Parts: sequence; C-alpha cells; structure tokens
Amino acid sequence: MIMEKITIPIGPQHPLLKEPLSLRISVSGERVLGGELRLGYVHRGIEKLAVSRNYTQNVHLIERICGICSHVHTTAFCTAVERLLNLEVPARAHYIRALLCELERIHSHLLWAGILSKHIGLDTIFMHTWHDRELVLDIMEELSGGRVSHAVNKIGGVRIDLDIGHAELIKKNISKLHDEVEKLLEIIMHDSTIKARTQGVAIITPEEVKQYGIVGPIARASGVAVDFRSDDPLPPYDRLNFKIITQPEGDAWARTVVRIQEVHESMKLCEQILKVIPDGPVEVRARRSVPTGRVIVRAEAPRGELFYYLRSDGTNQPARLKIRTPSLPVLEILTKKLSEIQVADIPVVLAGVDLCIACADR
Amino acid sequence: MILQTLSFILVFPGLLFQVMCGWAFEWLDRKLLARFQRRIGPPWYQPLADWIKLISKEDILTHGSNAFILAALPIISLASVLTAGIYVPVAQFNRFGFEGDLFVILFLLSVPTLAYYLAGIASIGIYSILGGSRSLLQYFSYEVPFLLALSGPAILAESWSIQDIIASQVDMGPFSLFQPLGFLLAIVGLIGKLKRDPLDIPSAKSEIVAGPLTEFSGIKLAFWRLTMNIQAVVGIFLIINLFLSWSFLPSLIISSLIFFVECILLTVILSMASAIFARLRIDQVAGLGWRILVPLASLQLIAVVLMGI
Amino acid sequence: MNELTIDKIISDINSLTKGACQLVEYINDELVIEIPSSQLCKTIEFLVQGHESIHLSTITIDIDNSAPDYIHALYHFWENISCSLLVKLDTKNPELDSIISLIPGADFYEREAAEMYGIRFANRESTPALLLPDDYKGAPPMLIKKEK
Amino acid sequence: MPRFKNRTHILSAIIDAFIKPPDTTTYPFTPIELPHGFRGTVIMIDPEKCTGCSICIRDCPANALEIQRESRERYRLIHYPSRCAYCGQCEESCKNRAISQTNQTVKPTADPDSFIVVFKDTLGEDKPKFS
Repeated sequence: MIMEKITIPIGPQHPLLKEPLSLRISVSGERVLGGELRLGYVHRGIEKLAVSRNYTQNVHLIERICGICSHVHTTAFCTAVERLLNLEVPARAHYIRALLCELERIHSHLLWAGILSKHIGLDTIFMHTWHDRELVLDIMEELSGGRVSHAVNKIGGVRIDLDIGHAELIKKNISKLHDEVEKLLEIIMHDSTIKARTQGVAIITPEEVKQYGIVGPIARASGVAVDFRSDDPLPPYDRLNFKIITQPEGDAWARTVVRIQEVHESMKLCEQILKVIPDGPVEVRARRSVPTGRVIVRAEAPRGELFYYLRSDGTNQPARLKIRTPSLPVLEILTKKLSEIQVADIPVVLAGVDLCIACADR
Repeated sequence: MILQTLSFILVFPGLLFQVMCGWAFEWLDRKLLARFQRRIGPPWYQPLADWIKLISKEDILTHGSNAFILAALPIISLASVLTAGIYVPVAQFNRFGFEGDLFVILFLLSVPTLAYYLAGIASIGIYSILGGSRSLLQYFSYEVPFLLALSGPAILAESWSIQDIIASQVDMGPFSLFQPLGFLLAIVGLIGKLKRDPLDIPSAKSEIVAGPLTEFSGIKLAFWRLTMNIQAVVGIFLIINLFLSWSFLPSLIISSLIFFVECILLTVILSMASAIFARLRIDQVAGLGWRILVPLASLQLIAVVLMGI
Repeated sequence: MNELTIDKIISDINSLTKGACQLVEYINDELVIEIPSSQLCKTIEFLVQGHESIHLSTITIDIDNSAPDYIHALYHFWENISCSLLVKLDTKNPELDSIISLIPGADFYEREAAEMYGIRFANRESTPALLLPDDYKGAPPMLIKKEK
Repeated sequence: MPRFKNRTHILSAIIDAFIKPPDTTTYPFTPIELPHGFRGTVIMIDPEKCTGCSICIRDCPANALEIQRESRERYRLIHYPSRCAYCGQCEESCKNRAISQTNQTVKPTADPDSFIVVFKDTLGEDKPKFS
C-alpha cells in the first residue's frame, strides 16, 4: 500500500493509555516505522520532595508514587530506613509485609492481564480478570482499610495485625481465585486469537535484557531468571519456597504466560505465609532521627527490581533518596521495539510490557 | 393509497419499525455482552437515552473539513439502510419485493461502508484517515465471501427475488440445512459489514481511537450510530430470510414469532462472537478473507450448483 | 561464568585501574568502590564484558552537603551481589563520560542526571530532557536550595 | 493465520458468567457498608484527651492539620478534610489516642477551601479561624 509517512500521536491522552505518556509514532500505511517517547507528564518530583519531609511523612509520600505497587515501595523504603537504624523488625511484621506484597503482585498482574485483553479487543477477559482482582482488593480493604493505598508500613514494622477473621477471608478469597486463575490460564494458554495477536510480537532477547537492565516478568519471559525475591531476598522471602517462572520465547505471549503463572505462584505464597506466620509483636519503636549512612535496598515489585538508595545525614529527614522503578528500563527499550511492526501491534507492545508511568516519572 | 404507502415507509416496515428494531438490537446486544462479562448491563431505554443525549450534544467540526460532506454522509448512509430495510421482508410481510431486490439490498447495505470510508477521509484527522483506509481494506476482505455466501440461496431458488427464495424454502425447507457453510460465512460477513468485534479493525479503540468517527460528535454521531444499528437489523433480517425460513408455518402469528425468535438467536450469536474473539489484525483479516472464507464460499457455491443440477 | 565475589572484584578493579581504586565502604554489606572518573568507562567495560548477567540498576547522583566540593555519582550494578562504582566529580565542573555505548540502557539515567543535577556527559550527542518540560529554563531542580 | 479452535474454554467462561447472577451492582443510593478498618473521616471523639503536643501536625504528610497556639493551654487544632490523604498517620502518632479514624466516608462539599473541622478550641470563638 502506498501511503506517505504520517505521525500518529499516542498520548498524552489516548484510549490506549491509562496514564499519560506521549508517543509519537510514525507510520506508513499500517507499518510502524518508529516511535518517539516523551515522559514527565506525571513527574511530581518525589525525590526532591522527600528530602524536605521527615521519615514518617515520607512513608506516605512514597506510597503515592504508584497506585498499583504502592506497598512494595513503602516496604523498600521502610527497610532502607530500618537498616540505617539497625532496627530488628519483628518477624511477624516481615511476614505481613510479604503477604501484602504478594497480594499486590496478584492484583497488579491481573490488572495487567485485563488491560492486555482489552487492548486486543477481548473485553470479556478484561471484565473477568478485573472481577477476580476485586477478590484481592476486598482482602486489601479489609486488611488495611484502603484498596490501593494501604498505609500498612511504618518504620519499625507494620500498622496492622492479622486476626483469625482476616486469615479466613484471605483463605476463602484465595481459594476462589485459584479456580478463576486456573480458568484464565487455560483460556490464555489455548486461545488462538490471543496467540495470534501476541506471539512473536516485540521479542526481547536475553542480550537486550542485559543491555537495558530489564528486570522482572519481562526479563523472566526472555529466559533470564532474575527475581529479587530470591536473588537478594528481603526477609521473609529467604524462608519461603517459591518457583521462579521463566519462559524462553521473549514475546508478548511469553510475558502473558509468565505473569499469569506468577499469580498462581503468589497465591501459593500467600497460603504459605498464612501457614508459617509466627506470633509476636508487629512493630518496634523507631527513633525519629536516622544515623548517618547510605543504604541500598532492592525489592521485587510486581514489575521487577525496585531500587532504593537512601542517604541520611543524621537528621529526621533523608539527605538523598533515589528511586529507580522497574518501568524505566522497559520504557527505554520501548521505542526500539516500536518499529517494523503493524499499527495493530502497538497496543500489544505497550500493554505487553506493563508500563507504569507514575512509577517511571516519580 | 398514498397514505398507505406512506405508512409503509414511515411506520412499518419503514422508519419507525426499523429504528425501534435498531434500538432493540443495540440493547439486546449490549445486555448480552454485559451478562457474558458478569455485568448487569444497561436498562431497556438505554439506547434511546444515549441517542437523545447524543443529539443534544454540541456538534464539532474539525478545522479544514467540509461541513456539508460530513453532514451528508451519515444522512446518506441512514437513508440507504432504511431503504434496504423496506425491501427486506419482515416475517413474510413483503410489499415492495421485485425480481432482483436482493442485489439492490446488498448494494444499499454497502453504501454505509463507503460513506464510512469517506467520512474518515473527509474529517481531517490522523485516526480518521487510518480508520478509513482500514475500513476499505476490510471491506475488500469480507464483501466477496459475503456476496458468494448470499448468492447460494439465490442459485438454489433460481431467483434473485427474496420472495421467491422464501417461497422455495417453503417447498424445500430452510436453506441453512442445505448450506450450513454458506450460513456461517454469511454471519462472518455480516460481522465484518457491521464492523463488530472481532472484525472491528476500522474502529479499534486502542489503536486509532474511534476510527473514521473520531471527529464526529453530536447529532451526526447519533445518526451514525442509528445507521449501524439499522444496518445490523437489516442484515439479520436478510440472513434469516435467505437461510432460515420455515415451510411448516400454520399461521401468521406463529411465523412472525419464529422469525423474531430467530433474529434474537442470531443476535445472541453475534454477541457471543464479539465476546469470545480478540480483534484480529488487518493482515490477519485479509488472510482470513481470501485464504479461508473465499475458498470456502466458492466450495459452497459449487456444491449448490451441483445440487441444482 | 565467573560470578562476582567481593574479593575478586576488588582485586580485578584494582589491577585494572592500576591501584587507583579504593574500597569506600560497605553500604550494609554492599560493595562500593571508588574509582577515578577517567577510569569509569574502562571499569564498566570490564564489568559488562566479563560478567554475563550483570545489569546496571541506576545511576545515582548525590551531593553531600557536609562535603560540598564533590558530587558523588554512583553506578549501581547487580549480578549476584550489589556492586556500586563511586565517582567523585568536581562541583564546579561536573562532567562524566557517557556509557551509553557500553550500556544502552543507561541513556535515561544519564538524561535524568543531566537535567536534575546539571551534569554534562561527554561522548554523547545531547541529553534531551527526560522528565522536565522541553522549555524548562530554570536551574537543575535538585540543585535549587530550599528557600526559607 | 489464526486458527479458530480451542474456543471451548472462553465459551464455557462466558456461558458460566451468563448463568450466574451479575457481579456488578446498580448505583447505591443508600450508604454502602464499609469494612471495619476502612480509613475514613478523621474525628476527635474526646477533645479532653488532646494535650496540644502537635505531634500529629509534625507527622501529617498532607499538612491537613493546623494548630493556632497562644500558649501551652490555649490553642486551636484545625483539620482540613479537603487536604487530608486519609493515611491515618495522625491516629497512629497521637500518643493520647485523641484522634481517630472512623470507617465512614467523608461528606462531599462544593467549597473545599472553607471546609474545616475544628478539633479542639480553647482559644474562644471570637478569634478568626483562618490564619
């Protein structure tokens, strides 16, 4: 088809995007020639804001970096501060943090599965997964009092405690979710239209994973078994058993499969945590001023490695806080992947890498 | 006499009936889709409410576009589907049938697609232009198998008049029994014609916003929506007439009842198809159309011709 | 493939930079090695090519107010242990060698460092704004002192 | 080329969904029941307990609390619900358990700027509320 080169703007506002991001994609007919990326539409300067607030306030500030993986952000931040304080956090608090991390992973992956299906025109799966996600959000709301901003973490422990009722609810909802995810996995593994749309699209090779520092499910879908729950585990992951799921293909379909299987693995982890969670206190008192020092914390967010660098100068405010979210390296490779594909593949590429713009912009 | 003709055109089976059926179809489709997706779905008056809301909205023109063409296109397409609706027999009520009316209906049903393409080109916008070219590409993919599938009954009945086709089905039994493949292909073609999921490539929301209709708003968009709904209704009526007319119908009431039940069933099939299929890519649609549907339709046609001999 | 071990990496980098490197500290058991900025590309090339699954987590720029003469640039790597390279830059003329030819993924981190801290990167064409608007005119945001 | 087999999983899923009652609800015109631990309206049940230590103000991440103080005893503690992030930090920080969160949602307002709640007032009504 002969057609001159035109530029389609995707974003800052577009039905494809759930968060603002500007992509200018040049196409010739149905063929995509290349893309240009512009970030910063949700840049809130959190790294700068954090140095003018005390640590207690910062926990809540950091929670608002992202609406999906808010808990793992605060977990990483609190762990960083606790390491500087040399604080022995009770084991029960660690387990509750891990439980919420896993619930968050389930809800993030289900949310993503829904968005991918919506983008390839399969609204049914979108509705079904988002319904299943409600089961997790119900647990979250019951546990922490908020569906997405949990305010569970505090420096020195957690603010909530699990009781019998919570455990019952979690077990009930997780077992319901088991059936639903089983069905979902069957559909995604076997549905030929999903396969037709996702297989072979935007293949990320292991070399590119290394070059761009890609982490999380996307790296695992390219066969690189990088998972900071086992590579550099925050407690209690060193005492939990779980499988790292990898797929060799590296395309959008492999990423789908990896994520859905991870939901499965996370549900097993939740059940495991409920079984082995020790009794005891959930928090210890923490001093407000943090001794001088630097600390690096790496945590496994739903999208991959979450990196926190914290330097304290002995006051009650951090001197420098650097946050690297897993979406940033993915965004770097995105423009490279947005060429030699069709216009119809753009949603698959964008949705397949599970972008979190709020995380990336900070 | 004139009054009677006017009532045919304006009330039944013309404007009013078509519009009502269009809204009923939209409601049923949305409701079914909602239920397949575990939602409640809209109340029965939702399509009407949406339409009223749309016509009360501000009408926005893109800079540099021709106001007259953009206003004319939805009216032309609405008029053509309404005209097609008059010629399609409804529950064996057929006042305007003539030899060759099938051709006229098929032509009139194609007009909205062409208008849709022109709308994409005329409303200056990147998404519209892309959507327009996509709708034309898709048109070439589904139209041939659709025509081939619909000519099956005509060849079997040895007439291009819908009335004759119905009459010969009364003798022989519904044609869908003789040509199930043709029936299926006709449904696929109808999905393509209506630009419904999974063949909603020209208006793929996550890719090109709303395709050619991106820049439309207000009353023009309302007319476009009405056109789509009536096009669906006329298409469903046509397929039911050509493939699913029954021979053993004792009375008019029961035959109308069966006709509408069949229409509802076809709507259910369309809704199910949009619930279980992901949207295809344009190259996949072209491949599907030319590599699978056209050979299958030709096969069906050959079988029909052999049957006729 | 040779995995990173603390002793080995120190001795390797030590021999590579001819003794110019310096073990700064463990950030809670994590390795930080200070290297002169002239040796940065060489060291990173060694790290990237000698280790199969190493990746660059990020580049952190940090200005310690108690020692304002230097800007610290930390290159955080991860293989099986965390290893950070620390480069001290002159506050008046902060310039670093770009590493995007070695690690293309460092592009965003360099752009962010450039716009937030005003650091210049040699050996790359330009550092377009990453998060700030294109028409941002003010000083690099992280250098602005809080007004009382 | 897409192959149209293995449709059964998704087909059974939609038929299953069709048979079951819908999972969405119509718009609730009555207040919905929130979980016990829902972080809702911030209230001060017993102003007697408040000692005016202002730890809540120091820890509030959204600057939703404000104190206007004349002396140790005479102060006014004000809450701005429109700024509040409902994180529950004030409840957590308050040593005397004077501030607490209920599981009720906050009533909407058309005028967020003047939407203020006075938690404790020992200054007297004659002093202006806005500083």
